[in-house]
Amino acid sequence: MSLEIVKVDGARPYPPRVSEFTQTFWQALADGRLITTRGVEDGRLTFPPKPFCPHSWSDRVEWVELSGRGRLYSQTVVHAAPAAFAAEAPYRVGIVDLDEGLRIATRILDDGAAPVLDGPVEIVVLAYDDGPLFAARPL
Amino acid sequence: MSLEIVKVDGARPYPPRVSEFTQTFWQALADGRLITTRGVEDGRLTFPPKPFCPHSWSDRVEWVELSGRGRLYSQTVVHAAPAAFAAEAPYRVGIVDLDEGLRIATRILDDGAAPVLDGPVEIVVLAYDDGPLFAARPL
Amino acid sequence: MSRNVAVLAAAATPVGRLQSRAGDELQNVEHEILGRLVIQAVGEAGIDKTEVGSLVFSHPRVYTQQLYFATFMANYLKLTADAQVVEVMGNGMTGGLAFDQAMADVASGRADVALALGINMETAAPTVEHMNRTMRTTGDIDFHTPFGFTPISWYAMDATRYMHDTGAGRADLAAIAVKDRGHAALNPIAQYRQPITLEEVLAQRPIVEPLGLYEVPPRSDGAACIVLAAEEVAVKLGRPYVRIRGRGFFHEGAHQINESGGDMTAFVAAQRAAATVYEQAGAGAGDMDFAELYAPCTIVQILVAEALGLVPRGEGWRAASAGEMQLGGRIPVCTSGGCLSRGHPPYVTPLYGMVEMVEQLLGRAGRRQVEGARLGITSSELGNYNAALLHVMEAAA
Amino acid sequence: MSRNVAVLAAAATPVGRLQSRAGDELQNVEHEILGRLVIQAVGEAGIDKTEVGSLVFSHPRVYTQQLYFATFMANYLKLTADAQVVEVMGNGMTGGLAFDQAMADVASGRADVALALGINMETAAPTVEHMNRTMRTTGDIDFHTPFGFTPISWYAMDATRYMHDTGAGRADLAAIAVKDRGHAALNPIAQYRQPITLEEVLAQRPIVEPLGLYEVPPRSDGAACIVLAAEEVAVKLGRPYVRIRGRGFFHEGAHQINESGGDMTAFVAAQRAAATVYEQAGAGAGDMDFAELYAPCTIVQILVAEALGLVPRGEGWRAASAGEMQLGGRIPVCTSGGCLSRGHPPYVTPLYGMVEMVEQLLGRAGRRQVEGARLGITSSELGNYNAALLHVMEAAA
Ligand SMILES: [Zn+2]
Ligand SMILES: [Zn+2]
Repeated sequence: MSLEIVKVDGARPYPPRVSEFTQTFWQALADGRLITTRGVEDGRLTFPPKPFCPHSWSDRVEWVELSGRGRLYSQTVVHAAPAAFAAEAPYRVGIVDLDEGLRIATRILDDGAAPVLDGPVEIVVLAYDDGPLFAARPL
Repeated sequence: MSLEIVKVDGARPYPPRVSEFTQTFWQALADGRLITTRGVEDGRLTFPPKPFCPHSWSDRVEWVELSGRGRLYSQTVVHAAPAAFAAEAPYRVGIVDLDEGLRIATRILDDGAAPVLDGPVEIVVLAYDDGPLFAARPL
Repeated sequence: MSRNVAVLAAAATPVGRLQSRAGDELQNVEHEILGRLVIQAVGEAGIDKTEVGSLVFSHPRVYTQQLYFATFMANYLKLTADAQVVEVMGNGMTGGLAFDQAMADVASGRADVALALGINMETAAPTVEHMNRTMRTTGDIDFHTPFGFTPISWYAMDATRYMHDTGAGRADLAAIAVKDRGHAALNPIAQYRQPITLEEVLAQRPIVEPLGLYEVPPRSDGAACIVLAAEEVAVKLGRPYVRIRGRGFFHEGAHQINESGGDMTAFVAAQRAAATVYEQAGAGAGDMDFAELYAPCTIVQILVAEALGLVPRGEGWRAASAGEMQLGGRIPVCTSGGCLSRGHPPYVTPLYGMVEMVEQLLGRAGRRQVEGARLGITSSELGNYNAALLHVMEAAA
Repeated sequence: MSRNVAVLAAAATPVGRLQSRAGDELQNVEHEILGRLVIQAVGEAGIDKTEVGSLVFSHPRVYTQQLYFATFMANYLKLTADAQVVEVMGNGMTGGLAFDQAMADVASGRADVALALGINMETAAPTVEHMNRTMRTTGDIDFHTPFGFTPISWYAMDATRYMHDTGAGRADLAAIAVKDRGHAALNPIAQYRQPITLEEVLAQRPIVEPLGLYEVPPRSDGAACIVLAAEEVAVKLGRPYVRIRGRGFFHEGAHQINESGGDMTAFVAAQRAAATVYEQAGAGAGDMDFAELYAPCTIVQILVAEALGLVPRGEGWRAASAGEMQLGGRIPVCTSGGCLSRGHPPYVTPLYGMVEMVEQLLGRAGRRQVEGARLGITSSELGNYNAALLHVMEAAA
C-alpha cells in the first residue's frame, strides 16, 4: 500500500515538530506509508496518531497502516496567506474523509481546476528537502 | 524647585512610552520639574499622573509640581538583570516616599554604599541622549 | 443560576485602528483607553467604584506591551476587589467568557457588582506577520498548520460544503455582507459604515475561496466594559436594565474538524448550547426578537443562525436573501453590523455583542433599534464553532 | 458556596527542565505531557471521561507553540464539556485561579466534575532574554520598568525593609531555604533534592540584595492536573477525598507598590483574604496543620505566613529559625520544598501547591507526611502579594 512520493524542492514552509512518539509516523511517511494508531481494546482509529486511544483513554494502542484513499469533504483556495506561506499562495487545502472513517485536513494537489466534493482522492507524500508532508490528489 | 539634571551618555535601556497625556510629565521632567496630577475636588495626588483622579474617578484633575524630596523606604541591588539592563548591572533601585505622601519606585544613585532606610533623598533628572528618566539620590 | 444577574451598563470605543506603531512618538496606550471606558460604564450604571467586587478581563493580544494587564489596571484605577481579578482566554470566545465569568461571580454571590472588560489592539501588526501567529491558533501546528490553513480557511470550507449540500450560490452568502453593512451604517461605533451593493461584494478579490474581501472580517482594534450586578442591585437603582435569562455552553471535543467525521456545517456545539440556553431561559428560538452572533464570515452567520434554530437548517441562505435577517425582518441578526462591518477585534468582539444587546434591550439603539426588542440571544465560539457559548437576555424596564 | 466541592485526585510531572530547544530533532510537546497527566488523574479519581464538564487551564507560557491550547487539548483528549473550556491568567495566581474556577463550576452546579490543569514550559529560553519579558509583568512599563526592576527585585525590597523593621538578619531569612531543601529531599517530584547548609546558602552569589542564588526561585518547567467534583460524587465513589472548606480573595488595587504608602511587608491582601477564608472554613490560623504557600523567595514565605496569622507579625523570622515551620515543627510550611526547591514553573506553581495539599490530606506524602494532617491552607498571589487567593482544605477520609 505504498503512497506515491512527489519530490518538492526546498524546505517545508512550517515544518511539524517531531516528538519521540510521532517520529514513527513521520518516518513511515517518508517511506511512503500513511500510518496511525488504533486502540487495541476497542479497535478505534484516531488521527493524528496518539500514545493513547482518545475514545477510551486506554494506553493500549497499536500502529496500523491506512489505505491512503478517501473522498474530498471540502476545500478552499487560500489567497491571503501568512508570511510563511506567502511564496506558495494561492494554494488549495481541504478536508478528506479517509475510507477508514477518519477525517483529516491536508493540502490538495490539483491541476488548477476545483476538485469535485465527495470525489475520490489519494494521499501522496510530499518529499521536501527537509522531510515529508502529505497531500491529497483527486483521482 | 528645579531638580538637578545629571547628564547620562547613551540611550535609556528601556524607554517609557509617551502618550498624548503623559507627554506633559516627560516634558516637564526634561526641564527639571517633577510634576503629577491632583484631583481638583478632593485635592488628592496620584503617581504616575493620570487623566482622572484614581481615588474618586473624577476627571477634574490639575497638574501640580512636587518638591522632589522624600525618604528612602526600601532598596535593593539588582545583580541578575534582564538583557536590556545587563550592561548596567549591578545597579541599585528603590522605593521612595515623597514628602507629599506619594510612594514611587525609581533608580537610586549612590556612591557605592548602601543608603540608609528612612534617610532623606532628592529626585534628580537623568538626561539620557534620547530623553529623561528620574532617580533618587541620598542626601 | 443561584440568583438573577442584571446588566446595568456598557461602554465601548468605536471599532477601528487605534494601535500605535512601535516608532510613533506619541503612543495610544491600552490602559488609558480602557480606563476611560471603565469610569464611563460604572458611572452610567450609577454604581460607586467601591461596590465592584470582580474584574474579569479578556486577555490582551500579544502586542500589548504592559503584561499582567488585569492587575496593572486594578492599580491604575485604584480598584479593590474581593471576588477576583483575572484574565480569561478562549479564542473567539474570550470576551464571551469574560462576560460569563463576571456573571457567574454575581450569580454565585461572590460579587454584587462585576466588570467584564477588555481591549484588543493588533492593527499595527502587518497582516501577513499577524497570520504567522494566528495560523498557530486554529489548528494542530504539527498536523494542520504545515499545510497552510489560516483561521478563516476553515470557514471557507464550511461555505464550500454548505453550497454543495444546499444549492446556495455565492451571492446568497454575500447577501449577509450587504445586510450587515446596512446595519453598520446606522451604528456610530461601527468600523465600516458606507453602504455596499451585492455587486461590490462579489467583485472583491478572493481571500479564501469562495469568500472575498468583504465576506471576511477586517482587522480591528477595540475595547469595552460591561457592568453586571445582582438583580436586587439593579432594582434598587430604579433604572431600566437587562436581565440575563439563560446561558448555554458546549464543547464537542474537537478542534476545527472532528476526526470522527459528521456534518461539519451543523455546528453541533451551537445546537447543544442552544438547547441548554433556551431551556434555562424558558423561551425558544421563535421567541427571540433579535440575535447578535459571533460570525467572522458571511457563511458563519448563516450556519449559527441555523444551529440556534433562528432559521431552518439548510435554509438560512434563503432567509438571508429574503431579508428575514435584516432590520425590520422576521429575526434581525447582527444589528451592530457584526464582525464584517461593525468590526472584529477578536478577543473583545463578544463584548461588543453584549454592548449591542444592552443598546437594543434598553431601547437605545437609535436608527437601528429593533422595534419592541424584549428578548435576544448572543453567541461566541472556539475553533470552527467546535464550542459555543450563548446567552439569552431580556429587557427589564 | 452553594454545594461542597471535593478534590478527588491530582497528578503532576516532576518539576525540572522539560522544554526542548528550537533546534532539537525530537521535541517534548506540551500536549503529550499534559495529556498523560489528565488520563492518570482522572483514572485515579475513578471518574469516566464523559463525567467531566469543565476544563480550566492555566494559560501556557508565550514559548508554547500550539496556541489556543485549551481547545486543542479538548480535541486531543476527545473530551466534551458542557460547563466551560477556558484558559485563565493572573501571574503567580494563574494556577490558583484555574483551581478556583474549576471549584466554582462545581459549586454552582455547572459541572459535577471539573479539571484544573496546565503546563508551564520556559527553561529553554535564556534567563536574560526571559527577564526582558518578565520585567514587563511586575511593574508599570513606563514608570517602573525603565529603572530596571525585575520581578524578584520587589521581594528583595520587602526583605530589606523587613530586616530594617524587625532586626532579622540575612541568616534568619536564609534559614527558609535550608528548611525547604530539607522538605524537597523527601519529595520525589522536587527539582532540587540535595540537602544544603545555611553556610552554603549564605555563600551564594547575590541575585537581588540581600537575596542570593538559593533564596530566589530556580527556572522550572512543570505540568499538573487536579480533579474536582461535587462532594456527592466523591461520597458515591467511596474513597478518601479532600474537601474544600473555604476560599478567600482580595486585591488591594495596587501593583507592586501602593502609591498611598503603608507597610509594604504587611501583605494586606493576604490578611484580608485570610479573614475571609478562615470565616468560610469555620477555622482559624491556629487550626491549620500545615500550609503550602506560594512564596518565590525566602522572605515571601515569612511574610505570607505572618499575614495568614500562622506566625506572629514581625516574628516569622524567629519562628523559622526556631524550626517551627519545618516538618515536625508547630506549623510546617511548604512541605513540598516550595518554589525554592520543589521548583517554580510559575503559571502552574499553585497547582503544585494543590498537589501537595492532596498528598498530605490523603496521607500519601510518604516521608514528608505531616502527622495527623487534617486541615491545611494554600495561597497564590498577584504582584508583590497585592492580591491573594487562599483555599483551606480538609481531609475527608
Ligand atoms: Zn479505545
Ligand atoms: Zn479625586
